[in-house]
Amino acid sequence: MRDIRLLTEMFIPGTLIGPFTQANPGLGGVCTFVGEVRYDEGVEALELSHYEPLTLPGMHALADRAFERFTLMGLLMVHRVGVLRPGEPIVCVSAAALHRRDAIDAVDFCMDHLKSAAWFWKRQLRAGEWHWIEPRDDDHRDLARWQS
Amino acid sequence: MRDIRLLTEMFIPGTLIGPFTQANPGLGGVCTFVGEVRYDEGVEALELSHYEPLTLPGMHALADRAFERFTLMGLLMVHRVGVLRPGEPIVCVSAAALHRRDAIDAVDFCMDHLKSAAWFWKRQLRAGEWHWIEPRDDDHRDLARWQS
Amino acid sequence: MIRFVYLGKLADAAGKSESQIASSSGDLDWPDILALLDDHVREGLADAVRDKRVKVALNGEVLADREGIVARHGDEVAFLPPVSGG
Amino acid sequence: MIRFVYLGKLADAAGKSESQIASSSGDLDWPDILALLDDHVREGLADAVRDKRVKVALNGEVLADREGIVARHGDEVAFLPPVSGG
Repeated sequence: MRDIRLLTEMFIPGTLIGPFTQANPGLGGVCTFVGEVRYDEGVEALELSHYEPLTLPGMHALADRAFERFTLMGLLMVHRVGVLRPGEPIVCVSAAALHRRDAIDAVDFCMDHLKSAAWFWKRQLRAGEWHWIEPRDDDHRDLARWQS
Repeated sequence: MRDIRLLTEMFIPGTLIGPFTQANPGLGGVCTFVGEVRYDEGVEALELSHYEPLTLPGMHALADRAFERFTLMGLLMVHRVGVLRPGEPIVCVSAAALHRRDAIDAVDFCMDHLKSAAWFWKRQLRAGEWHWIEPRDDDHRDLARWQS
Repeated sequence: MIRFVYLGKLADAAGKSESQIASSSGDLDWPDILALLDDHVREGLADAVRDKRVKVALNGEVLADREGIVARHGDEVAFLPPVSGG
Repeated sequence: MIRFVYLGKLADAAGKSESQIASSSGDLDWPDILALLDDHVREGLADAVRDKRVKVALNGEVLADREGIVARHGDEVAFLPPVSGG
Protein backbone atom coordinates (compact mmCIF):
# COMPACT_ATOMS: atom_id res chain seq x y z
CA MET A 1 0.00 0.00 0.00
CA ARG A 2 1.61 3.17 -1.24
CA ASP A 3 0.10 6.61 -0.77
CA ILE A 4 2.13 9.66 -1.84
CA ARG A 5 0.46 13.06 -1.84
CA LEU A 6 1.04 16.79 -1.93
CA LEU A 7 -1.73 18.57 -0.08
CA THR A 8 -2.66 22.22 -0.47
CA GLU A 9 -5.04 22.19 2.50
CA MET A 10 -4.69 21.56 6.24
CA PHE A 11 -4.85 17.84 7.14
CA ILE A 12 -5.29 15.78 10.30
CA PRO A 13 -2.67 13.00 10.46
CA GLY A 14 -4.88 10.61 12.42
CA THR A 15 -7.37 10.51 9.56
CA LEU A 16 -4.60 9.25 7.26
CA ILE A 17 -2.79 6.88 9.63
CA GLY A 18 -5.83 4.89 10.74
CA PRO A 19 -6.86 3.86 7.21
CA PHE A 20 -3.20 3.34 6.24
CA THR A 21 -2.71 0.89 9.12
CA GLN A 22 -5.95 -0.90 8.23
CA ALA A 23 -4.77 -1.17 4.62
CA ASN A 24 -1.73 -3.24 5.63
CA PRO A 25 -3.16 -6.25 7.46
CA GLY A 26 -0.59 -8.60 8.96
CA LEU A 27 1.93 -5.87 9.69
CA GLY A 28 4.28 -6.21 12.67
CA GLY A 29 4.79 -2.52 13.23
CA VAL A 30 3.97 0.93 11.96
CA CYS A 31 6.23 3.90 12.49
CA THR A 32 4.87 7.37 11.86
CA PHE A 33 6.48 10.77 11.95
CA VAL A 34 4.40 13.94 11.89
CA GLY A 35 6.16 17.29 11.59
CA GLU A 36 4.36 20.46 12.57
CA VAL A 37 5.14 24.10 11.95
CA ARG A 38 6.89 25.22 15.13
CA TYR A 39 5.84 28.27 17.11
CA ASP A 40 9.16 29.99 16.50
CA GLU A 41 9.48 33.44 18.04
CA GLY A 42 7.84 35.97 15.78
CA VAL A 43 6.95 33.57 12.98
CA GLU A 44 3.40 34.17 11.77
CA ALA A 45 3.32 31.77 8.84
CA LEU A 46 5.42 29.46 6.71
CA GLU A 47 5.05 29.19 2.96
CA LEU A 48 6.23 26.16 1.02
CA SER A 49 6.64 26.57 -2.67
CA HIS A 50 7.46 23.69 -4.97
CA TYR A 51 8.03 22.97 -8.63
CA GLU A 52 5.23 20.71 -9.74
CA PRO A 53 7.15 18.78 -12.44
CA LEU A 54 9.81 17.78 -9.91
CA THR A 55 8.23 17.63 -6.48
CA LEU A 56 5.73 14.81 -6.75
CA PRO A 57 7.92 12.65 -9.05
CA GLY A 58 10.73 13.29 -6.52
CA MET A 59 8.56 11.98 -3.69
CA HIS A 60 7.69 8.91 -5.76
CA ALA A 61 11.37 8.31 -6.54
CA LEU A 62 12.13 8.59 -2.81
CA ALA A 63 9.38 6.07 -2.07
CA ASP A 64 10.90 3.73 -4.69
CA ARG A 65 14.26 3.96 -2.94
CA ALA A 66 12.66 3.30 0.44
CA PHE A 67 10.91 0.20 -0.91
CA GLU A 68 14.20 -1.01 -2.41
CA ARG A 69 16.22 -0.35 0.73
CA PHE A 70 13.81 -1.62 3.39
CA THR A 71 11.39 -4.51 3.58
CA LEU A 72 8.13 -2.60 3.69
CA MET A 73 4.48 -3.50 3.39
CA GLY A 74 3.29 0.06 2.97
CA LEU A 75 4.46 3.64 2.84
CA LEU A 76 2.47 6.82 3.32
CA MET A 77 4.17 10.12 2.48
CA VAL A 78 2.15 13.30 2.62
CA HIS A 79 3.55 16.82 2.40
CA ARG A 80 1.83 20.17 2.62
CA VAL A 81 2.51 23.02 0.24
CA GLY A 82 1.18 26.57 0.41
CA VAL A 83 0.83 28.81 3.44
CA LEU A 84 0.80 27.12 6.85
CA ARG A 85 0.26 28.55 10.34
CA PRO A 86 2.24 27.46 13.42
CA GLY A 87 0.87 24.22 14.85
CA GLU A 88 -0.32 22.87 11.49
CA PRO A 89 1.06 19.54 10.30
CA ILE A 90 3.50 19.96 7.43
CA VAL A 91 4.58 16.39 6.76
CA CYS A 92 3.46 12.88 7.65
CA VAL A 93 5.45 9.76 6.81
CA SER A 94 4.25 6.35 7.91
CA ALA A 95 5.84 2.98 7.16
CA ALA A 96 4.33 -0.43 7.81
CA ALA A 97 6.54 -3.51 7.93
CA LEU A 98 6.80 -6.95 9.42
CA HIS A 99 9.72 -5.83 11.56
CA ARG A 100 10.16 -2.64 13.53
CA ARG A 101 13.67 -1.86 12.28
CA ASP A 102 12.45 -1.57 8.68
CA ALA A 103 9.50 0.61 9.69
CA ILE A 104 11.55 2.98 11.87
CA ASP A 105 14.51 3.22 9.47
CA ALA A 106 12.27 3.83 6.46
CA VAL A 107 10.60 6.78 8.20
CA ASP A 108 14.01 8.13 9.27
CA PHE A 109 15.34 7.74 5.71
CA CYS A 110 12.33 9.39 4.07
CA MET A 111 12.34 12.30 6.52
CA ASP A 112 16.07 12.98 6.05
CA HIS A 113 15.63 13.01 2.29
CA LEU A 114 12.36 14.91 2.25
CA LYS A 115 13.91 17.65 4.35
CA SER A 116 16.98 18.29 2.28
CA ALA A 117 16.74 16.54 -1.06
CA ALA A 118 13.13 17.26 -1.96
CA TRP A 119 12.08 20.22 -4.04
CA PHE A 120 10.57 22.52 -1.47
CA TRP A 121 11.48 26.11 -0.82
CA LYS A 122 10.34 27.68 2.42
CA ARG A 123 9.94 31.20 3.63
CA GLN A 124 8.71 32.58 6.91
CA LEU A 125 6.46 35.54 7.53
CA ARG A 126 7.96 37.63 10.32
CA ALA A 127 6.68 41.10 11.23
CA GLY A 128 4.79 41.21 7.95
CA GLU A 129 7.79 40.33 5.77
CA TRP A 130 8.70 37.08 4.06
CA HIS A 131 12.19 35.65 4.64
CA TRP A 132 13.60 32.65 2.76
CA ILE A 133 14.97 29.76 4.83
CA GLU A 134 18.47 28.67 3.83
CA PRO A 135 19.68 25.04 3.73
CA ARG A 136 21.08 23.83 7.06
CA ASP A 137 24.31 21.92 7.65
CA ASP A 138 22.46 19.53 9.95
CA ASP A 139 20.36 18.28 7.09
CA HIS A 140 23.44 17.47 5.03
CA ARG A 141 24.87 15.55 7.98
CA ASP A 142 21.60 13.64 8.34
CA LEU A 143 21.69 12.73 4.66
CA ALA A 144 25.31 11.59 4.80
CA ARG A 145 24.19 8.86 7.24
CA TRP A 146 22.53 7.01 4.35
CA GLN A 147 25.38 7.16 1.85
CA SER A 148 26.63 3.63 2.19
CA MET B 1 4.04 15.23 29.25
CA ARG B 2 4.88 11.72 30.31
CA ASP B 3 2.46 8.83 30.10
CA ILE B 4 3.70 5.33 30.97
CA ARG B 5 1.21 2.51 31.23
CA LEU B 6 0.76 -1.24 31.31
CA LEU B 7 -2.62 -2.17 29.89
CA THR B 8 -4.44 -5.44 30.46
CA GLU B 9 -7.10 -4.70 27.82
CA MET B 10 -7.07 -4.12 24.04
CA PHE B 11 -6.32 -0.48 23.12
CA ILE B 12 -6.61 1.69 19.99
CA PRO B 13 -3.37 3.64 19.45
CA GLY B 14 -5.09 6.60 17.76
CA THR B 15 -7.07 7.29 20.91
CA LEU B 16 -3.80 7.71 22.82
CA ILE B 17 -1.72 9.56 20.20
CA GLY B 18 -4.22 12.31 19.44
CA PRO B 19 -4.46 13.50 23.05
CA PHE B 20 -0.71 13.00 23.52
CA THR B 21 0.05 15.29 20.56
CA GLN B 22 -2.44 17.86 21.85
CA ALA B 23 -0.78 17.74 25.27
CA ASN B 24 2.54 18.91 23.81
CA PRO B 25 1.77 22.24 22.13
CA GLY B 26 4.66 23.83 20.28
CA LEU B 27 6.24 20.54 19.26
CA GLY B 28 8.18 20.31 16.01
CA GLY B 29 7.58 16.63 15.45
CA VAL B 30 6.03 13.49 16.87
CA CYS B 31 7.31 10.03 16.11
CA THR B 32 5.16 7.04 16.97
CA PHE B 33 5.76 3.34 16.74
CA VAL B 34 2.93 0.85 17.12
CA GLY B 35 3.73 -2.85 17.27
CA GLU B 36 1.03 -5.39 16.57
CA VAL B 37 0.86 -9.11 17.14
CA ARG B 38 1.80 -10.60 13.78
CA TYR B 39 -0.28 -13.20 11.99
CA ASP B 40 2.49 -15.77 12.18
CA GLU B 41 1.67 -19.13 10.66
CA GLY B 42 -0.31 -21.16 13.15
CA VAL B 43 -0.13 -18.67 16.02
CA GLU B 44 -3.51 -18.33 17.71
CA ALA B 45 -2.55 -16.05 20.58
CA LEU B 46 0.36 -14.44 22.37
CA GLU B 47 0.60 -14.16 26.14
CA LEU B 48 2.80 -11.60 27.84
CA SER B 49 3.57 -12.19 31.45
CA HIS B 50 5.43 -9.68 33.56
CA TYR B 51 6.68 -9.23 37.11
CA GLU B 52 4.76 -6.33 38.57
CA PRO B 53 7.47 -5.04 40.95
CA LEU B 54 9.94 -4.71 38.05
CA THR B 55 7.99 -4.07 34.86
CA LEU B 56 6.39 -0.69 35.44
CA PRO B 57 9.37 0.75 37.39
CA GLY B 58 11.54 -0.58 34.52
CA MET B 59 9.45 1.32 31.98
CA HIS B 60 9.72 4.47 34.09
CA ALA B 61 13.50 4.04 34.36
CA LEU B 62 13.66 3.64 30.57
CA ALA B 63 11.62 6.83 30.16
CA ASP B 64 14.05 8.61 32.52
CA ARG B 65 16.96 7.52 30.35
CA ALA B 66 15.18 8.66 27.18
CA PHE B 67 14.52 12.09 28.72
CA GLU B 68 18.19 12.34 29.76
CA ARG B 69 19.52 11.23 26.40
CA PHE B 70 17.22 13.13 24.04
CA THR B 71 15.67 16.58 24.13
CA LEU B 72 12.03 15.61 24.47
CA MET B 73 8.83 17.46 25.21
CA GLY B 74 6.79 14.34 25.84
CA LEU B 75 6.95 10.58 25.90
CA LEU B 76 4.12 8.06 25.74
CA MET B 77 4.97 4.42 26.40
CA VAL B 78 2.16 1.90 26.59
CA HIS B 79 2.57 -1.87 26.69
CA ARG B 80 0.00 -4.62 26.76
CA VAL B 81 0.19 -7.60 29.08
CA GLY B 82 -2.07 -10.65 29.15
CA VAL B 83 -3.40 -12.67 26.22
CA LEU B 84 -3.43 -10.95 22.82
CA ARG B 85 -4.78 -12.10 19.46
CA PRO B 86 -3.01 -11.53 16.12
CA GLY B 87 -3.63 -8.00 14.83
CA GLU B 88 -3.96 -6.47 18.29
CA PRO B 89 -1.57 -3.65 19.24
CA ILE B 90 1.00 -4.76 21.78
CA VAL B 91 3.11 -1.64 22.23
CA CYS B 92 2.87 2.04 21.42
CA VAL B 93 5.72 4.50 21.95
CA SER B 94 5.35 8.12 20.94
CA ALA B 95 7.87 10.91 21.43
CA ALA B 96 7.29 14.62 20.92
CA ALA B 97 10.20 17.00 20.46
CA LEU B 98 11.20 20.28 18.89
CA HIS B 99 13.41 18.44 16.40
CA ARG B 100 12.70 15.29 14.44
CA ARG B 101 16.00 13.59 15.24
CA ASP B 102 15.23 13.55 18.98
CA ALA B 103 11.69 12.27 18.39
CA ILE B 104 12.71 9.47 16.02
CA ASP B 105 15.78 8.40 18.00
CA ALA B 106 13.87 8.37 21.29
CA VAL B 107 11.26 6.00 19.84
CA ASP B 108 13.99 3.80 18.35
CA PHE B 109 15.85 3.76 21.71
CA CYS B 110 12.75 2.95 23.75
CA MET B 111 11.65 0.18 21.37
CA ASP B 112 15.08 -1.47 21.35
CA HIS B 113 15.16 -1.46 25.14
CA LEU B 114 11.53 -2.41 25.65
CA LYS B 115 11.99 -5.42 23.40
CA SER B 116 15.02 -6.90 25.03
CA ALA B 117 15.72 -5.22 28.34
CA ALA B 118 12.20 -4.94 29.71
CA TRP B 119 10.66 -7.54 31.96
CA PHE B 120 8.26 -9.31 29.65
CA TRP B 121 8.06 -12.99 28.94
CA LYS B 122 6.11 -14.13 25.93
CA ARG B 123 4.61 -17.38 24.84
CA GLN B 124 2.63 -18.33 21.77
CA LEU B 125 -0.39 -20.56 21.52
CA ARG B 126 0.09 -22.90 18.58
CA ALA B 127 -2.19 -25.88 17.91
CA GLY B 128 -3.57 -25.55 21.42
CA GLU B 129 -0.16 -25.55 23.15
CA TRP B 130 1.81 -22.73 24.68
CA HIS B 131 5.44 -22.26 23.61
CA TRP B 132 7.86 -19.78 25.21
CA ILE B 133 9.65 -17.33 22.92
CA GLU B 134 13.40 -17.20 23.41
CA PRO B 135 15.55 -14.05 23.27
CA ARG B 136 16.76 -13.18 19.75
CA ASP B 137 20.28 -12.21 18.72
CA ASP B 138 18.88 -9.33 16.66
CA ASP B 139 17.60 -7.65 19.77
CA HIS B 140 21.02 -7.77 21.39
CA ARG B 141 22.52 -6.24 18.27
CA ASP B 142 19.89 -3.50 18.33
CA LEU B 143 20.71 -2.74 21.95
CA ALA B 144 24.45 -2.59 21.31
CA ARG B 145 23.81 0.39 19.00
CA TRP B 146 23.10 2.56 22.06
CA GLN B 147 26.11 1.59 24.16
CA SER B 148 28.18 4.71 23.60
CA MET C 1 7.32 -17.16 55.20
CA ILE C 2 9.41 -16.40 52.14
CA ARG C 3 7.74 -16.11 48.77
CA PHE C 4 9.35 -17.50 45.61
CA VAL C 5 8.07 -16.23 42.24
CA TYR C 6 8.81 -18.05 38.97
CA LEU C 7 8.63 -16.05 35.76
CA GLY C 8 8.45 -17.14 32.14
CA LYS C 9 9.44 -20.72 31.46
CA LEU C 10 10.66 -21.16 35.03
CA ALA C 11 6.97 -21.28 35.96
CA ASP C 12 6.75 -24.40 33.79
CA ALA C 13 9.88 -25.86 35.40
CA ALA C 14 8.37 -25.18 38.84
CA GLY C 15 4.91 -26.39 37.86
CA LYS C 16 3.49 -23.23 39.44
CA SER C 17 4.02 -19.48 39.36
CA GLU C 18 4.90 -19.09 43.04
CA SER C 19 5.56 -20.93 46.29
CA GLN C 20 5.49 -20.01 49.96
CA ILE C 21 8.46 -21.34 51.91
CA ALA C 22 8.41 -21.57 55.67
CA SER C 23 11.42 -19.70 56.96
CA SER C 24 11.49 -21.42 60.32
CA SER C 25 15.00 -22.53 59.51
CA GLY C 26 16.08 -18.84 59.51
CA ASP C 27 17.69 -16.82 56.71
CA LEU C 28 18.26 -18.48 53.36
CA ASP C 29 21.45 -18.11 51.35
CA TRP C 30 21.98 -19.14 47.70
CA PRO C 31 22.78 -22.83 48.42
CA ASP C 32 19.79 -23.04 50.80
CA ILE C 33 17.52 -21.63 48.10
CA LEU C 34 18.76 -24.06 45.42
CA ALA C 35 18.30 -26.96 47.81
CA LEU C 36 14.75 -25.84 48.65
CA LEU C 37 13.85 -25.46 44.97
CA ASP C 38 14.78 -29.08 44.27
CA ASP C 39 13.51 -30.59 47.50
CA HIS C 40 10.33 -28.63 48.15
CA VAL C 41 9.21 -27.36 44.76
CA ARG C 42 10.28 -29.63 41.95
CA GLU C 43 13.24 -31.85 41.14
CA GLY C 44 15.38 -30.17 38.44
CA LEU C 45 14.21 -26.64 39.21
CA ALA C 46 17.54 -25.78 40.87
CA ASP C 47 19.37 -26.68 37.66
CA ALA C 48 17.04 -24.48 35.62
CA VAL C 49 17.71 -21.59 38.03
CA ARG C 50 21.49 -22.21 38.01
CA ASP C 51 21.53 -21.12 34.31
CA LYS C 52 23.78 -18.04 34.36
CA ARG C 53 21.20 -16.07 32.39
CA VAL C 54 18.62 -16.37 35.16
CA LYS C 55 18.53 -13.21 37.28
CA VAL C 56 17.23 -13.04 40.81
CA ALA C 57 15.25 -10.17 42.31
CA LEU C 58 14.88 -9.67 46.07
CA ASN C 59 11.83 -7.57 46.96
CA GLY C 60 11.67 -6.07 43.48
CA GLU C 61 15.39 -5.29 43.15
CA VAL C 62 17.44 -7.32 40.70
CA LEU C 63 20.60 -8.52 42.42
CA ALA C 64 23.95 -7.79 40.78
CA ASP C 65 25.38 -10.82 42.60
CA ARG C 66 22.62 -13.40 42.99
CA GLU C 67 24.92 -15.77 44.89
CA GLY C 68 25.27 -13.18 47.65
CA ILE C 69 21.51 -13.26 48.38
CA VAL C 70 20.21 -13.55 51.94
CA ALA C 71 16.43 -14.00 52.06
CA ARG C 72 14.64 -13.34 55.33
CA HIS C 73 11.11 -13.80 56.68
CA GLY C 74 8.66 -11.70 54.62
CA ASP C 75 10.94 -11.40 51.59
CA GLU C 76 9.94 -12.06 47.98
CA VAL C 77 12.48 -13.78 45.76
CA ALA C 78 11.78 -13.76 42.02
CA PHE C 79 13.54 -15.96 39.45
CA LEU C 80 13.77 -14.19 36.10
CA PRO C 81 14.81 -16.08 32.97
CA PRO C 82 15.99 -14.09 29.91
CA VAL C 83 13.20 -11.94 28.52
CA SER C 84 11.70 -12.87 25.18
CA GLY C 85 12.66 -11.38 21.87
CA GLY C 86 10.30 -9.62 19.56
CA MET D 1 8.13 30.80 -26.79
CA ILE D 2 10.37 29.45 -24.07
CA ARG D 3 9.18 29.58 -20.50
CA PHE D 4 11.55 30.43 -17.62
CA VAL D 5 10.46 29.47 -14.06
CA TYR D 6 12.13 30.98 -10.98
CA LEU D 7 11.90 29.04 -7.74
CA GLY D 8 12.52 30.09 -4.16
CA LYS D 9 14.51 33.26 -3.69
CA LEU D 10 15.27 33.42 -7.42
CA ALA D 11 11.65 34.55 -7.81
CA ASP D 12 12.59 37.55 -5.67
CA ALA D 13 15.71 38.17 -7.77
CA ALA D 14 13.60 37.98 -10.94
CA GLY D 15 10.76 40.04 -9.52
CA LYS D 16 8.35 37.40 -10.81
CA SER D 17 7.87 33.64 -10.72
CA GLU D 18 8.09 33.07 -14.47
CA SER D 19 8.73 34.74 -17.84
CA GLN D 20 7.89 33.95 -21.45
CA ILE D 21 10.81 34.49 -23.80
CA ALA D 22 10.28 34.79 -27.53
CA SER D 23 12.47 32.19 -29.20
CA SER D 24 12.52 33.95 -32.55
CA SER D 25 16.30 34.02 -32.30
CA GLY D 26 16.33 30.19 -32.35
CA ASP D 27 17.72 27.76 -29.78
CA LEU D 28 19.18 29.16 -26.56
CA ASP D 29 22.42 27.93 -25.04
CA TRP D 30 23.72 28.73 -21.55
CA PRO D 31 25.37 32.08 -22.45
CA ASP D 32 22.21 33.11 -24.36
CA ILE D 33 20.08 32.30 -21.34
CA LEU D 34 22.28 34.25 -18.92
CA ALA D 35 22.24 37.26 -21.27
CA LEU D 36 18.44 37.10 -21.58
CA LEU D 37 18.03 36.91 -17.79
CA ASP D 38 19.95 40.14 -17.31
CA ASP D 39 18.67 41.99 -20.37
CA HIS D 40 15.03 40.94 -20.53
CA VAL D 41 14.13 39.95 -16.98
CA ARG D 42 16.16 41.82 -14.38
CA GLU D 43 19.67 43.16 -14.07
CA GLY D 44 21.65 40.94 -11.68
CA LEU D 45 19.50 37.85 -12.19
CA ALA D 46 22.21 36.18 -14.29
CA ASP D 47 24.64 36.50 -11.38
CA ALA D 48 22.13 34.97 -8.99
CA VAL D 49 21.66 32.06 -11.41
CA ARG D 50 25.44 31.64 -11.91
CA ASP D 51 25.71 30.53 -8.23
CA LYS D 52 27.04 26.97 -8.52
CA ARG D 53 24.34 25.69 -6.17
CA VAL D 54 21.57 26.69 -8.56
CA LYS D 55 20.35 23.73 -10.57
CA VAL D 56 18.56 23.96 -13.89
CA ALA D 57 15.70 21.74 -15.04
CA LEU D 58 14.68 21.43 -18.68
CA ASN D 59 11.09 20.22 -19.09
CA GLY D 60 11.05 18.77 -15.59
CA GLU D 61 14.43 17.01 -15.77
CA VAL D 62 17.28 18.38 -13.67
CA LEU D 63 20.36 18.73 -15.85
CA ALA D 64 23.61 17.14 -14.70
CA ASP D 65 25.50 19.72 -16.77
CA ARG D 66 23.50 22.93 -16.82
CA GLU D 67 26.04 24.65 -19.08
CA GLY D 68 25.28 22.13 -21.81
CA ILE D 69 21.62 23.19 -22.00
CA VAL D 70 19.95 23.86 -25.35
CA ALA D 71 16.44 25.30 -24.95
CA ARG D 72 14.08 25.20 -27.92
CA HIS D 73 10.66 26.60 -28.72
CA GLY D 74 8.06 25.19 -26.34
CA ASP D 75 10.57 24.23 -23.64
CA GLU D 76 10.31 25.08 -19.96
CA VAL D 77 13.52 26.02 -18.14
CA ALA D 78 13.38 26.11 -14.32
CA PHE D 79 16.00 27.72 -12.10
CA LEU D 80 16.23 25.91 -8.76
CA PRO D 81 18.17 27.39 -5.84
CA PRO D 82 19.19 25.10 -2.94
CA VAL D 83 16.15 23.75 -1.11
CA SER D 84 15.43 24.98 2.40
CA GLY D 85 16.41 23.25 5.61
CA GLY D 86 13.98 22.16 8.24
